Amino acid sequence: MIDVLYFAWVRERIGVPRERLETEATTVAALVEELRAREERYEVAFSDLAALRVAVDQELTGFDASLEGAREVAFFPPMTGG
Amino acid sequence: MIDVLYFAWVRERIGVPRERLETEATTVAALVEELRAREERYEVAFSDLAALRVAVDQELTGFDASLEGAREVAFFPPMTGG
Amino acid sequence: MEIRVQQERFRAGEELDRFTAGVEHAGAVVSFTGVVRDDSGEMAEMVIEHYPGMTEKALREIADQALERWSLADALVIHRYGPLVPGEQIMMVATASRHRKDAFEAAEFLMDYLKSRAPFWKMERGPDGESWVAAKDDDEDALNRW
Amino acid sequence: MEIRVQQERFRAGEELDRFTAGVEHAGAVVSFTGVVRDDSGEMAEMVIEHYPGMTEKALREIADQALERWSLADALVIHRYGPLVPGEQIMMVATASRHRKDAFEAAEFLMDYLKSRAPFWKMERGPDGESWVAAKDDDEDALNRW
Repeated sequence: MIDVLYFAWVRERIGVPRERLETEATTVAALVEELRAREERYEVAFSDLAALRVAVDQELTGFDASLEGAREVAFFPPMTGG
Repeated sequence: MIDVLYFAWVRERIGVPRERLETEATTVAALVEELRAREERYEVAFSDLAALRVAVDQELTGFDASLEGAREVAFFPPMTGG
Repeated sequence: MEIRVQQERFRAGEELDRFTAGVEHAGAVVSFTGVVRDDSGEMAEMVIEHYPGMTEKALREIADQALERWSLADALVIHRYGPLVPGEQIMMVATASRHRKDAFEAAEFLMDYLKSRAPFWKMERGPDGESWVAAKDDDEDALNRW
Repeated sequence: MEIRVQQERFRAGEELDRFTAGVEHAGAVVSFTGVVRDDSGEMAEMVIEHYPGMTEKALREIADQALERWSLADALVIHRYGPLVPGEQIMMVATASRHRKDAFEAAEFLMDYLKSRAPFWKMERGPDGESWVAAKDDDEDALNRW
């Protein structure tokens, strides 16, 4: 089981801010593929990975990151703070 | 007639903050020579011109600057504001 | 080092005075304040979303890096989230050092990293609806100088 | 643009809030505050001498250059003279711009030029008597980058 969080327009496209998922995926990329295959809203949200950023357990990382032992994955657009 | 001003340790060495002088000097350098020839305190204050800065009519300039039409000449060490 | 992520307004001046009073032997204090700018004159409000938990952690890591790289007496980061109106202060950073060069560089470093590495997202609300502010390539490029 | 040369104390925070409130459409405000530092722990006071008339003129010229070179909404320079004790604020500059890069660069430019081109001289008084602060080569070198 893993918590998946969405922020900004990713959250709007997915429709929920977070969900708890059962997954076999061992990498972020594999999790994304699972989600895209699930429902169109995921397909839309993840259509352009270059426009997305990902954090595993609250650390920025790449889509090739491992999910081993991960409790939380978050997807969001590039940050615009400051 | 020209007003000559001194600041910081130049003022301390000369002993007065300003004085009004009659001079034939047409450049700052010539004025400095006139002063150095006058009294020892000027000789001491102007012993190392590289350690001094000069302003003519409140504009920073070099020792070769003309005094033509000048009303005010100031001598001081490098600035240390901020 | 103080890191604050808050919904409440703050006054940059008040924070600056408090910060400055708290640092001894620091001849130089630099501050940056970000203000909600309304270029179109039509923005009703800005809403800032963030990632609770990760935000504080990311800001602390960025500030730690600044403290490692520059000789700083102290650093302060405040960033708001939630709804803001044009003219309101969004965030501020402050740095204190013996010398101005360290204080300036560390403040710019904090801003550059905060912009692209701290999980905040800005949404603008206007007469034409809502839109998420896009990240600028410039901001990503700004990281390369450090 | 506001340039003030004064003997009276000022509060940087108060000045910063007033400055920020006065600029519209400026998303970025940078401030620098210089504080009397007592490295030896023995300084009784610092006395700042200046050249009345030329000081204001020099500061105005420096600020005019900053306004020409960067896209600024406004700039503020305050510099004190007379006796100060350790911990007191000596001076401040503030700059406001649409973008942080302009605000940061202009503030650093103002500081670099003010240090070496505005007619102020610092004298320190301690147990061993009085001594004039020497200009640093670094400060003169800092001008070369602009």
